[in-house]
Amino acid sequence: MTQQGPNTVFVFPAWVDELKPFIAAAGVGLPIYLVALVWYGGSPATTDVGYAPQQPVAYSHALHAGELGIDCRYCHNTVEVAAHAAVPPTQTCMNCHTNIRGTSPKLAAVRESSATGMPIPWVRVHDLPDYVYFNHSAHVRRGVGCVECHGRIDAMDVVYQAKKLSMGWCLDCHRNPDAHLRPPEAATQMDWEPPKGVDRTAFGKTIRERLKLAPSEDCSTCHR
Amino acid sequence: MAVATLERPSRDNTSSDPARRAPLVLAGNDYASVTEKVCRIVEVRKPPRAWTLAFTIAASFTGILGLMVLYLITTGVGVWGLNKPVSWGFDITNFVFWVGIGHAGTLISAILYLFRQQWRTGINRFAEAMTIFAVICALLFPGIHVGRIWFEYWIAPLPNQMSMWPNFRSPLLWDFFAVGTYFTVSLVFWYMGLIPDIATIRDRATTKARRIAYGLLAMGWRGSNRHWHRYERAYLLLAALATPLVLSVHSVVSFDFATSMLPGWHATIFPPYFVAGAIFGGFAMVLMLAVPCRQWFGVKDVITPRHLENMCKIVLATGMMVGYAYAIEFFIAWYSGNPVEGFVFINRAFGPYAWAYWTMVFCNVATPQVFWSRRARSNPWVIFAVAVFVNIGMWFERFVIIVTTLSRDFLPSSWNSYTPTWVEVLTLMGSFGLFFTLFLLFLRFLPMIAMAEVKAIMPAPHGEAHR
Amino acid sequence: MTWGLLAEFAGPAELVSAAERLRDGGYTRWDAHTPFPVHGLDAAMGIRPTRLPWLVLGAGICGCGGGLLMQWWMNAVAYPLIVSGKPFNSLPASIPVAFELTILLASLTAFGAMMVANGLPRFRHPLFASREFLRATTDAFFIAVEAADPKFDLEATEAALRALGASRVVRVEGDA
Amino acid sequence: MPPVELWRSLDDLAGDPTLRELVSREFPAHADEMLASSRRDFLKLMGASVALAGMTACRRWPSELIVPFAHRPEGYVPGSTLQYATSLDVGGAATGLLVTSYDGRPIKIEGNPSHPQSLGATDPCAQATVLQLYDPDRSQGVVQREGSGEPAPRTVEAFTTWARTHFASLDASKGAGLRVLAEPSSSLALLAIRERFARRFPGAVWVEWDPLSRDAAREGATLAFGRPLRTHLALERADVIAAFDADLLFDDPAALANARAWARRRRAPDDVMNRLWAVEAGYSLTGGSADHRIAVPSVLVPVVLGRVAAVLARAGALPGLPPETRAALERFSSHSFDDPRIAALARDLAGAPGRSAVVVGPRQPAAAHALAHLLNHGLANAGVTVWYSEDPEPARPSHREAIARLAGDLNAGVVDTVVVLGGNPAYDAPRDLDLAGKLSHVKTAIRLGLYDDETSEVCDWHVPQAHYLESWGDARGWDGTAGIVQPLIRPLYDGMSAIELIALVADGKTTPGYDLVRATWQARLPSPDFERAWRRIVHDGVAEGTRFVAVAPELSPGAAAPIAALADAELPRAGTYELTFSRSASLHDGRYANLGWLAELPDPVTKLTWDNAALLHPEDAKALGVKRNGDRVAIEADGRELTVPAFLLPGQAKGSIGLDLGWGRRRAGRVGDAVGVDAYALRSSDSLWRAEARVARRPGTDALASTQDHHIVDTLGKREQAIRAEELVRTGTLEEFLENRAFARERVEIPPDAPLWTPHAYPGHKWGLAIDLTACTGCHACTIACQAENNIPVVGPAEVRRGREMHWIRVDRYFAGDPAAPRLAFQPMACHHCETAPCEQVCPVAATVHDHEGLNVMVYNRCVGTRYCSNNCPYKVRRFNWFNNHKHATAVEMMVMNPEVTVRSRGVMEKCTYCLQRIEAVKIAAKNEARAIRDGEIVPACAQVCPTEAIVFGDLNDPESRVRAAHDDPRCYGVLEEVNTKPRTRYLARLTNPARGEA
Repeated sequence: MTQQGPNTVFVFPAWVDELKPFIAAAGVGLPIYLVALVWYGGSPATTDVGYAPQQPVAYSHALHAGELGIDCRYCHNTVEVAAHAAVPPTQTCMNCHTNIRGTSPKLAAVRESSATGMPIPWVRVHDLPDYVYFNHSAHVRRGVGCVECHGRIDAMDVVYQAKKLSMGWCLDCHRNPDAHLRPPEAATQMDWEPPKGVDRTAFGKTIRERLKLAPSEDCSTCHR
Repeated sequence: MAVATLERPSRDNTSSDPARRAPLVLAGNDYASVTEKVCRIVEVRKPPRAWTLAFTIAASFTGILGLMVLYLITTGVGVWGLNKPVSWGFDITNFVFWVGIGHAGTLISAILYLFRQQWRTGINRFAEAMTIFAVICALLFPGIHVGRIWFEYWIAPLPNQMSMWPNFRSPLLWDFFAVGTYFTVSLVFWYMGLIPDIATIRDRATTKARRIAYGLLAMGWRGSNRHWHRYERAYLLLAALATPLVLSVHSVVSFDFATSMLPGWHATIFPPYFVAGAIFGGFAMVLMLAVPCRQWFGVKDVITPRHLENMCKIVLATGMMVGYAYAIEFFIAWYSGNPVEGFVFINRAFGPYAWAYWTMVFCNVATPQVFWSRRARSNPWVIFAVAVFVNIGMWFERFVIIVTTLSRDFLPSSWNSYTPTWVEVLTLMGSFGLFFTLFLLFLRFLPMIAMAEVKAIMPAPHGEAHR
Repeated sequence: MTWGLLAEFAGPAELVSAAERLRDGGYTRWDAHTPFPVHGLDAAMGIRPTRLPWLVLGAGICGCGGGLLMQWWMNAVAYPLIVSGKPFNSLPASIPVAFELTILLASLTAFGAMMVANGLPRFRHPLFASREFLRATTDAFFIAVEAADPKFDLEATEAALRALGASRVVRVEGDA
Repeated sequence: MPPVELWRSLDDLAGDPTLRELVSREFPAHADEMLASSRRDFLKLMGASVALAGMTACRRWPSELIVPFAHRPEGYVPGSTLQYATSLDVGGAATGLLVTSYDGRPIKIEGNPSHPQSLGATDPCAQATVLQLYDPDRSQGVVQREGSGEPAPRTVEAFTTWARTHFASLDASKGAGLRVLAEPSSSLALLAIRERFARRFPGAVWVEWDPLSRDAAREGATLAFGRPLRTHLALERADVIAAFDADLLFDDPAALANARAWARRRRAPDDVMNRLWAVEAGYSLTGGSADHRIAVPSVLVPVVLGRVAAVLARAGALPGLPPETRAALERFSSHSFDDPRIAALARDLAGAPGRSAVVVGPRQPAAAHALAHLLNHGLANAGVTVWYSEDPEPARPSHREAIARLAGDLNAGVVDTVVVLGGNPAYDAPRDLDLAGKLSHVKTAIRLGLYDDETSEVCDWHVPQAHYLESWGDARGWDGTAGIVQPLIRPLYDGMSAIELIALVADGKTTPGYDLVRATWQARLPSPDFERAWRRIVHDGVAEGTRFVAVAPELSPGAAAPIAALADAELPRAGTYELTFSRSASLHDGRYANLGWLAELPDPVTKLTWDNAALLHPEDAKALGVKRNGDRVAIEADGRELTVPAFLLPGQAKGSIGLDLGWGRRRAGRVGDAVGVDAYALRSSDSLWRAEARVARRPGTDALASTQDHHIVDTLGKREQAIRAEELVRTGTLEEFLENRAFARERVEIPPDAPLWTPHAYPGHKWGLAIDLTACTGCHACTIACQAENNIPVVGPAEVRRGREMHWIRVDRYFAGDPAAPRLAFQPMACHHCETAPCEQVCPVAATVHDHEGLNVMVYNRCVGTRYCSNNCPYKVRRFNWFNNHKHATAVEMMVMNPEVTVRSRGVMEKCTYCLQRIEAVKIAAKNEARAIRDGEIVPACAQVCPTEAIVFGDLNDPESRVRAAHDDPRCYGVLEEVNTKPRTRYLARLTNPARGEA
């Protein structure tokens, strides 16, 4: 019987085959991981929500809108007639603050602005892409409350972005508006609730029918 | 040895005598010698000087391609000569041209396989490789010709924050799926065929590095017959699937034009016409590559005159089909009674781009006619020349279809002419550079002939073969 | 430890006849190794036809159905947009993509299933250790009988193989 | 809220040095959210979303500032637009305008509907002046050039102090050596100040110069009536209009009013439709719209007129003709030139006494005008279709004399100080006078100008002129209607208006323009409630009852001799050609040379952009060896030679060569320098409009940037063009129409088509547009309006040559009919919003789709730029951004951008949106007020400015809407309907009204 000759041939070590299951797992898992990464990493929920820049004046909505209960429209007075909900002129602050806390160091910047006419450079928080045309009046007048897009501003000391404000997010509401509608007159009321025992969606439905609302999914609604 | 008795001493196996099967491997080669011949190409330390020279040139053109693409992406599509009516020019012309080239490989491996055409074995491997590389070049152009490359991924149906989806009515989307599928399937098909041959190279390997590299690629192939059994069945299935695929790809590409509404594009004849053209151009390219390769790498016994002749016959046949299509297009235009359609074709033949049209007709219809002569079919130089002409002609065919139609469509007020810029010209040349770079690398590092398959059709060393 | 015996035969014909007799001899854990598929060998070894085609068919159907569903959902359900005044869901427009997906899934399955069923990739195998075996991918025709075969007996099996016309029989060490 | 108040509060605000400093870094204007948000608003570049793809920062785009007013003006709503009325005075005739202002930035100019000289319409130039406001090349400070001519910057204060002392020094001589060289102005305030000026400097001479002078008409009136009456037209009363070298629909101080009146009489074809005859050398837009056009060299136009008069006289259609005049007319009948159509024209005029109008253009000699007056009187048109008013400045010498005299005085050295108010005399004065040279030698020359241009270069002082959108003033229309010029923005640069400068000279102290104008009007308006009246005028832009009063003059016999002299007119001698100059349709007299919008606006007839050319009759071209457009020819006139690219123009009179003025500027600015050739170089004071020229082919060919027929069209293509022109612009005579009202629809066979599926319904609104080709004169006002409204970029000559112009509205021009006397046909082409839009199905990413009101929307931010849609668009109305067209735009230039429209980035497709932003604005407003949208409430930019109301937009579902009516009109047809695109834009066939048997 001939013996097997001396072996000089290179053979892969055993662990190479051991690796196979892991490689297979990676092959399946990696794409899934990448998709998840882009999906959540790229989502405005990750990139934008919670954006709370430092403002030149430590203005607290929690105090003014919350505790003092000043209506949104006192300062953002164009919200019902224009696309922009204008940021108020320094003037507006001074209406009260000439008397109240007239000397508070916190308000130095405000007083200076009103004296010199130099504007206060506020930092924009809710910042849509430039090719998106959002019209405040069109929403507020149709019974979409401020809170729907801005969250409980009246509870924010420093304003932050509360919602995704992504296209998909807008479409969700345009497709099923009922759960987000309220009587237009209650638009600025942060803690508005439907009447006791009435389901929010059902109530919104009545609003939609009363105001003959048909939110559009057309591209032309927001992009021009 | 027994093989010798089966064969006439001459190197000519182009006899068409039905009484006896002409051998497809010449000069008394046996399994070992075929293996030796093919593997030597991959194993020799220094490649032939011709290879080195060719590779240097090709690689530098690939570099130019890279620069052109960079310039394009940083500056804008405006660096090309495109304009208002003519929004597609060289870009899509090159795309269709390369996709067309990419048809021969899979056609040979799939359709000829189903038809049990044994002569395919000599050429299918590098024809398939050519297919892969041609499709890579093709995919390049739709990739770079769009205005905002950074958003091209929107064409893929991926979930996104905009809740937007692609528009599946668009022929471009069909293209995306068709060419993408074609590339994947061709790649799988090609690699599957390579496995046993890579195993051969692995087992001949003299260095550890080669043994590891080819070992990994061969995936541990042992030539086990239980494996061969499933392997062959899978190969047959792939061939069966690839056959309709090959026919579909260029049909779908032709939809880009056929489903549009432009005179000269909007024609139901396009799918068959494009497929015929693709096979035509594809085989021409195979010939163009085969003639010098068998010369440089000494595989004349495997890629025999018979192989060349068969391909010449196919080129002749498909060339006639293309010629028929050219003619029938005019008939349709006239018969449809659509004046705009009519004008487009008269304009093609006698308008500002007549020169391109007649170049196309000469190269695609006239030149292949020489293949009626047996002497032309058996003269490598004639074959090579015709192949080059056909490739030029097929490029011009796409140019004529795209540019003449766009430059003069419905409203005379927006008629305009199109002249490419140097960027476009260099990009086209660069795409050839890329193609040949890849092809030459393939020749150097992978077996250019499907050894296992060739052996399978060789007469067995003892007694009669099993078939 | 011995993995099995490796017997070389002169050519395809010899291999086939040897295989037939080995099969009739009742051996089960053995295999033939050839540089190219030798026709008639499957029958000679008594290999049952693979069920691969059915898998591929299934995959194809999934590709087609999935493709149609995807297009219908994306263009007619998720975000219906008026395009060229056409219906939101139009079958003719869906055909090309559905077709391509059919081919794609079927092809990938054909290849993938083949590899898996063959237990490939497998980089370490006792046979790779044998130098004779290197020619199995070039021009040699082998039959390998595993020690694990119930009927396996070193001397008897070796003798049997020689009797079948093996030009040479070697022992292969290692464990699978 | 009275605009005055607003403006002044803005003014005060911007007056604040700190804010100005802060703001001027980016924008020298001032508004809510000025710094960051406005920039964001009008830099709506999708580059922003590139960052999104890159995922570079954790924020998707850099954080932005909101900079609100410290003190917001009363009732001012940030981010909304306001319209203010003002007037634009060009060549002494004003157009009433409405200027849209966004956050304190004027962004759009439209016509003032309540102004009789606008009626809501505007011409392209007026609209483009908003671009001029933001032109970074405008001079930005006072410059003094000492002897060496080296410019040295000076402050306004420095200048005023110097001026005070300098003019004080002239008091001694009573200003004997003082000359003011001014462009024509209709300002009442200026007149008032001039009185003060004359009182202070009785010896000074006020010289008025207008390169496009219409003084021939004045002189003609003097011949006919003994005094320089101004002639006005009332075309709404005219059935037959004969225009002799008169472009009364486009190049006329009252063009907008004329066009409106003319078009209204062609609207309802069931009544009598008016008939327009044009006798001219080159193709004018009036000639293009004419029912009959007789192309004769300019020199023979009076002969044609004379022959017509002669025929009429013989026929006794001109009662009460003095014998010597009759004799004079007889001389014409013996003239060698004749044309069968002359008799027909005479017949036509004779058939419509009191309902016809004979009009002669400013390029014709005074006698020709006198002859026209003669005819209008004889035909009893005077006081009906033609009326006269006293000239506001009867004593003024003609421009030609005035400038010549000034040149003489400068030669004689009797002048020591020249004040140049606006204009650009060094560039556009007759070259034989060499005004540039003479100005450079005068002791003191002060120049007030928008630009530091050719004239400023030779003056000692250059004072930046305040743009009319930055300054107070007033102006009167051709018919006398006065309006206030009010600023919409504080001067971007230290600027002074003409009245402010002259006030400084006359009074020796600076007075704000506002006070000057207010003072002038205080004198005219009732004293008690002046304030209300004043505000009303400022608000409306029109002062009631300021229209000139019509006078009924008697013919004076003196005209006979000069009229007789006309009959001696002869064709240019063999070997020479007649060279006629004309106003550039886009650059006017050259003042707009630096405005990209206008430089790139195609000439209506030649479709040339960025260039002027010598227009040749094809046979003349052949004789000269000119083979194709762009071949260079040398034109030699009055001893000066100019090399010009030639352009073969069908319909050009044989033997006559046309050349546009206003090009070839040397110091226009970065845009306008060295664009085209300077035709003024060939112009002499005795040949302002017509010169005898020798022409010769020169080697070389220029690549002309044309937006049509880009490449040389071969004979094959030419034949096809002619065939298709008939199908695209469907034209028929009134007779044909009355026989078969649906003739247009039957021109092209539309194959029956049964839809394979149920078409989408459009239950809500269903927007549509209709264009009446009978009314369209091809003036291109719509193209510019669209460009201004939709932030359409200018791409420059090189790109236009490539065929990459971006205009969303293309006015297609076809020559139809007999090649010898071709008919000109115009067709505005923009996106048709096809219901089965071919562009949509081919877009892989659904970037262009339909909305539920039937708009074909193009979503720029979704577009990846495959350009497939453009390929598949049968109308080829889609435009692709081949490059980033705003890369080099400065922040100031970007201020003209409309914040309601996305500025497109590189690599995306764009096209007409039916002014979607306007639709949405009205929809939201209506919904807020819980009311329905009224028909005509939504007006796209193109429809808004159209002088002839040819474009109508509205809701096709509204049975009452005008657009519905238009689409139901039997004349209505869709272009390329046969390919089943179901276009929402449809055309009303073009009707002509040729004289019976003369068609």
